Amino acid sequence: MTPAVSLAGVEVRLGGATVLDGVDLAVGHGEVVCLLGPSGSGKTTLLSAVAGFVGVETGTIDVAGVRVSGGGRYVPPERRNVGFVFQSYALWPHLGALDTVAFPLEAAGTPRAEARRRAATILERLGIGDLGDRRPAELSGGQQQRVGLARALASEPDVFLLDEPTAHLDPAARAAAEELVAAHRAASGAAALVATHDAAEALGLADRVALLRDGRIVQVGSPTDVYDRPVDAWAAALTGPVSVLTVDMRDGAIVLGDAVLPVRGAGDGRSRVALRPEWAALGGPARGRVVSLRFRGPHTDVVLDTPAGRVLLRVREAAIPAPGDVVGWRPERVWPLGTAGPLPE
Amino acid sequence: MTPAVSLAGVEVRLGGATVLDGVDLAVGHGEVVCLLGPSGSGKTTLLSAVAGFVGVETGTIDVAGVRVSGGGRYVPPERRNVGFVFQSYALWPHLGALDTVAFPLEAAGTPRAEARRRAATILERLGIGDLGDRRPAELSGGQQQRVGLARALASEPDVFLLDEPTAHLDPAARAAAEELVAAHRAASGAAALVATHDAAEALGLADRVALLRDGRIVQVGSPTDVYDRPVDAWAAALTGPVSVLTVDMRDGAIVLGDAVLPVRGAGDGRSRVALRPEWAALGGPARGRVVSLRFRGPHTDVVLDTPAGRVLLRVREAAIPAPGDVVGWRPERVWPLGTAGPLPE
Amino acid sequence: TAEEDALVVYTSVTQATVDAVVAEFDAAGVQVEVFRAPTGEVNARIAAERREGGLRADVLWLTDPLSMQAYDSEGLLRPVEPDVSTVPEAFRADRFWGTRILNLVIVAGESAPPITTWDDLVDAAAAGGVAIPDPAFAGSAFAALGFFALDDRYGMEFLRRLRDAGGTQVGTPGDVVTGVAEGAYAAGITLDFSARTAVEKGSPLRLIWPEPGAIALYSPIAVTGDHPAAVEFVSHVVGPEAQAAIAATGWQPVDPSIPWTAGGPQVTVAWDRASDRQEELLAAYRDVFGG
Amino acid sequence: MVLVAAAVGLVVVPLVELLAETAEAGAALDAGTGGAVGGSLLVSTAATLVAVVVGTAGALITERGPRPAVLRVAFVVPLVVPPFVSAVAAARAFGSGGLTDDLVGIAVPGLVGPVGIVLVMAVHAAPLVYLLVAASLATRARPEFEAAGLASGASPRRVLGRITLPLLGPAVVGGGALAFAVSMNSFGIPAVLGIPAGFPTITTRIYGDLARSASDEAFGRVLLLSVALVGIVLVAVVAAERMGRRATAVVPGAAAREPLPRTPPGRRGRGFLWVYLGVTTGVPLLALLATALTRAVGLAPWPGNWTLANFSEAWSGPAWPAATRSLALAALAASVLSVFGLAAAVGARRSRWSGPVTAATFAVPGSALAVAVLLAYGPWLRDTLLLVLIAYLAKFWALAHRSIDGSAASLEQEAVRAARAAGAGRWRTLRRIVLPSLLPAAAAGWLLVFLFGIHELTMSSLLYGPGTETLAVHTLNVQQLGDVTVTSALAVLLTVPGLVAAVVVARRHRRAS
Ligand SMILES: Nc1ncnc2c1ncn2[C@@H]1O[C@H](COP(=O)(O)OP(=O)(O)OP(=O)(O)O)[C@@H](O)[C@H]1O
Ligand SMILES: Nc1ncnc2c1ncn2[C@@H]1O[C@H](COP(=O)(O)OP(=O)(O)OP(=O)(O)O)[C@@H](O)[C@H]1O
Ligand SMILES: [Mg+2]
Ligand SMILES: [Mg+2]
Repeated sequence: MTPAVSLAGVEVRLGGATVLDGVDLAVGHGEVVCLLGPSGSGKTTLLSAVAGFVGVETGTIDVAGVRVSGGGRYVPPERRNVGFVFQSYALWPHLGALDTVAFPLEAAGTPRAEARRRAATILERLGIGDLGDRRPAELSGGQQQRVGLARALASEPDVFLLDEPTAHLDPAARAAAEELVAAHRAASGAAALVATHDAAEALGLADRVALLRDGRIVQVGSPTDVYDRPVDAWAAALTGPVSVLTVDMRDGAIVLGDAVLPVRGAGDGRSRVALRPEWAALGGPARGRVVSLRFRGPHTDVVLDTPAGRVLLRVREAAIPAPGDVVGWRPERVWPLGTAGPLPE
Repeated sequence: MTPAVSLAGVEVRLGGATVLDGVDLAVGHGEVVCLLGPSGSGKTTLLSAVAGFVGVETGTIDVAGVRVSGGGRYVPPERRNVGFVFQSYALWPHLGALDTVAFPLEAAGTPRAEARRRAATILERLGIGDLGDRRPAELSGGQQQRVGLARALASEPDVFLLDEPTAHLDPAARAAAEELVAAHRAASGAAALVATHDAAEALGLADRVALLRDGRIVQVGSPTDVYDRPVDAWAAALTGPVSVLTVDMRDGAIVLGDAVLPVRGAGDGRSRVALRPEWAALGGPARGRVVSLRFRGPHTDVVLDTPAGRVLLRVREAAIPAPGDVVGWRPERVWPLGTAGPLPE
Repeated sequence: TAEEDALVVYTSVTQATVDAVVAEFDAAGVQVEVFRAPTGEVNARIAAERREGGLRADVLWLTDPLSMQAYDSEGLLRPVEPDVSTVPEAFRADRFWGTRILNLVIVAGESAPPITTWDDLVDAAAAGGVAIPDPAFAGSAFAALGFFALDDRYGMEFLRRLRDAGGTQVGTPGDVVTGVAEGAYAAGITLDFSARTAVEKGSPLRLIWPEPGAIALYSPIAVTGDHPAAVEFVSHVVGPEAQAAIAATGWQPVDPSIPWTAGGPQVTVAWDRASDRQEELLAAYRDVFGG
Repeated sequence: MVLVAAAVGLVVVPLVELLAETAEAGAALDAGTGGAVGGSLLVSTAATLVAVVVGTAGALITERGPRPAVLRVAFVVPLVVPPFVSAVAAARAFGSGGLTDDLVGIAVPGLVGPVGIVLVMAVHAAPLVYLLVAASLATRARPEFEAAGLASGASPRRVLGRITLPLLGPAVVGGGALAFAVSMNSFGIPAVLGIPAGFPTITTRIYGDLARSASDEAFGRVLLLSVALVGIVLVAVVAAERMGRRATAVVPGAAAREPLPRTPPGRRGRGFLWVYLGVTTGVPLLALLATALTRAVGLAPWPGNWTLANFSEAWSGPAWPAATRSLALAALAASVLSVFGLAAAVGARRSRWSGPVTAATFAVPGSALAVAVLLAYGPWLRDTLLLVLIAYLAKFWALAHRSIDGSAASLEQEAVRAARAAGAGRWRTLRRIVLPSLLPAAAAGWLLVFLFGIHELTMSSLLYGPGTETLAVHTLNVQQLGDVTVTSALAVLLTVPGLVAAVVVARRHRRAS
């Protein structure tokens, strides 16, 4: 079966700079792929290229098996059947929410009354059913974002292109939005390509995650893949909280000062390793001094200064030390970082 | 000492609707207060009222002890010495990043060269030092947001008014931004009022958190206050992941099926209680069926169906059950919900 | 088609006059198609049509002889022989003939000193200004320049004296009447038709027929196409019915036998000389009045 | 595609004819014509500067204040008064021996002469700048940009200079270009205020050459002067384009939802504006009305001398069918050109040539343009209304194009993208998304073309044929009789459709914004 979207060797230049550089990516039918990358890495540009808002320099883009960009072809956005949620909403200033959401339906030939009825249902489900008459200028940021999302849902696309669709949504609204997209995908088999900078969101939402860095894809894999086995320190930091330590390992054990601790994932020799906060715990033979604490609700982030480097731990409320305390800790698992990419600032 | 900002009985109407309704709030010198509220609750409006972009219907606003709105007085925004980060950035389309950030400095009388030099430093620290020539249309969303933040920092205000300042920032950029604001506040004693819908951010950043609901403040308190002791179910859900269960309690223990479990916080009689995910663990005498799993990186969210209601637990990678499994669990702590406010959808 | 059969007349003569004259001719059974516009537009249209493949007009009926003179020297006018016996010698040329007479006269406001001759204008100018229509703007106004400049009794010197005393140039003869009526000028040079209309409506003005005479110029008509009725039309315009119609619309008919309350003596302009020296005269005039 | 065809048909063909004929006529500029070119350049440049300042200030004061609709209409009124009427009224009101001279002994020095020409021209050109800037204010200078400036501690004045005005740049520059072209083309004003002072301009020179003499040489000079006009205006427009392009910046993303600052708009500014409008528009209009109501010129405008006879005389004969034709033509031209303007705005690429191209024919004096159109299309369309329509379209394209272009430059690219992504084709996007956002600008453009259309005299009086007489033919008939009371009555009548259109447009504008 042909993938819903596939990019091959896509290069995009904007204002003289290469913003996407040889991107290969395929999204299967019904699949959710999250584009995870820091600000400025090219997420929006990639989605724009798929939608047809920007042309490609080299490479090709196929949607549902049809060449839409590249190789001398260019299919305009309105014939790609995509549903786009814009990072900046791109709502029409003169149209009320209901008219906005009804717009794609009408464009597809649905009679006006029916289009508005269906638009009302979508707005209702997103919790803004009573704001149908409001123009964007009369809506809050999150309400605008939901109208933008509703518009994309209404167009019943084959592919959702969602650019940070929940950045301005509170958890409840976000859950409602995610649910609605999921329901639509379940019903129609639509694929989704979601840009986000929020690792937790990407890992929770995606079937696969693609890590984007300066316009190149550095890793693609399942959420656990990219979280547990990042290709380098940069990828490790992007996908979640992590400490990168330089340690000596010996026969599956790590040497930390006097202590030799058997640890899952450890190899041999001196190496940089990634340590997720949940891969270690307070209490143990290794020593560290508490540098800072940050209350996060369900847990508190504790940063320790250790001979191997700074270590981030997550501690539940029961036993929180104070800054300056010297405490014991132990790693339970590490991931050796083969290639030594730079850490993101 | 007079507070940096104080609002008393502030009511604001927009387009005929009451958007803020009797808001009382004070921000001390050097204090960070987070306004936490769902989309549409009035966060932006509250900040706008403090900045002077909207007038107040009744009530008064004082900044640094000076009456700026209400009681027949209106001090225009440019004389309130606030630094505003707009939710929609509000960057000037015709100015490059450097000129934008230098603008408030020049307005304050700094010579042009010096202003641009200092602007460059701020951009540098936010990780966009090389984008000084770019106009907003040539910047990514997160880059624009950082320029907006830099502009507010440059104006060296007495009060920061930050409207979802990090919604489009990846964790690294967000950390840099938070650090910079903190550094400035440490140096100048400036206060900050930060609007956000992200509970984790609010709890980690704020000295105090104010919960906003439909234009009213429902609770103000320290992060642990609002997290551990929410005034009602709505506040509990707003401040973080929570399960609300209806349970029978007896002498500090909870009755769950056959099991009677002593639990911190439990009282007497039948009642609704809040249960944070970290207040319970897998393994234990209580029974539940796994409904759904969601990988979140450092942990996996597990939802159990139990006779008392749905329970959300956070599980580390070691022992993750599969959907459909019947598992044991135990609550360790609960918070009885006195007033039974509605749950947010 | 019927349209091709029509006799095409290009004219800058006032609408009421044209309508009256054509109405009389319609009786002869030939369809007449009139294009009427101010002189400038008529000239532009003629220029365009000549470049586009030929003038469509069969008859040209203009306000003053100046443009006609140019068309004649460019060979546009047909050497035909209509019945023009009623047209006095002074108001005709070989290939075009006068149809009505325009008189440049003096119009004076209530405050003006007594005026009887053209020379008195100098005193009037000193008393409260005199308005002169711009000769660059209309052939009729050019007639005044032509007359004064070429007549030994006046010469350019007369215009210079007029300016020094307070003479001012304005746009058209109509503007002169307006300016004098409103008191901006004590007197001015204008067409008898304009002055008479204003006086009849009640404007505080006097129409003065100066010594040695009003400067008379004529509206010429000529044949420029080969429509069989063209010559007949010219004869008609100078014939008794049309001449009476012209008189009825307020203009002096060229045929002296048609009843017309003449205002007094007339002087004429040597049009051939004036036309030849047009640019030179205008340049000399600009030296005096600017523009 | 259609636009390119239109550009060829309406601009290139006539211009080529014009140039070919000019080359053939082979006339040369003499000293006199040189002086005329200098005179035109001088007064037009000065008038443009004044108009840009007045129009921009007027737009800022009007649009940011309460109830803008009334002021909006008032500001457009100078366009419904024929220029020569304003010139005459200005001379009578403020000249030496005029109203203020008689009453308080104050006369504007040099009113008859370059100073007066500049002032009256500026009054007539200011509405062009005003309309463009006002339309652009709605789309480009969004309130939150100013809020951000104020919150940065900048004074309102600084925000105006550094934020608002630069954002309005393209509209200001575009309005300036139009103002310049209109001033260069103005005939009525220098005819009234220039001739008595012996001040030459290109247009009065052209008129004289055509009206007095029919020689080939004079006609050649007319063509040459016309080409000179086109050249000068094109240089100005291209320069303006470059400035405008530099100032153009796409307004990025995020639909604004920052509330409006409640800063009360300057009451003093509005006061000034009313005085300005009273002096420049109220006085001429009153003078016009007084003259039209008076039995004969020169009588005091007391009730004893009042009559309606002038009106019935002005509206005699075939005035009604002519007026119907003119209104229809003007409305049709305005609609077609508005569509052209909108089409250019949504075109895939906004082209560099559209500005200068449309300006080129706007610069050609009516008589020369009519000749060119007649040369180009006469063989097929001679004596039809279509020929007049073509001339209107060619002449007034710039008015619609500029009006819409100024706002389109800021049309949010993302708004269009969003529509396309929602499955809407070009046409639907144009109709549902682009058109409504550009409506204020399109309405302004429509109004301009309509007003210029109903007041156009030269072209339609030169191109009409049997059964296609327009109001212009009638107007010129009336004018030729030279009776100022009747002419004034007609001018009063002619302001009516313009005023109605202006009121309608101002109301629509309010609803759209
Ligand atoms: N001009 C207006 N007319 C009517 N209602 C308005 C107007 N502007 C805002 N509102 C309403 O006021 C409420 C508060 O808006 P506000 O922007 O302050 O919310 P917010 O808390 O910032 O939300 P978000 O997180 O989505 O940005 C919203 O429900 C919004 O719909
Ligand atoms: N018109 C332009 N000219 C030059 N560079 C541009 C232009 N538009 C975007 N860029 C650059 O391209 C890069 C990718 O931009 P893009 O918007 O795709 O980033 P993003 O990953 O979506 O970031 P964010 O999370 O901040 O939205 C950025 O570095 C940006 O500065
Ligand atoms: Mg982006
Ligand atoms: Mg908000």
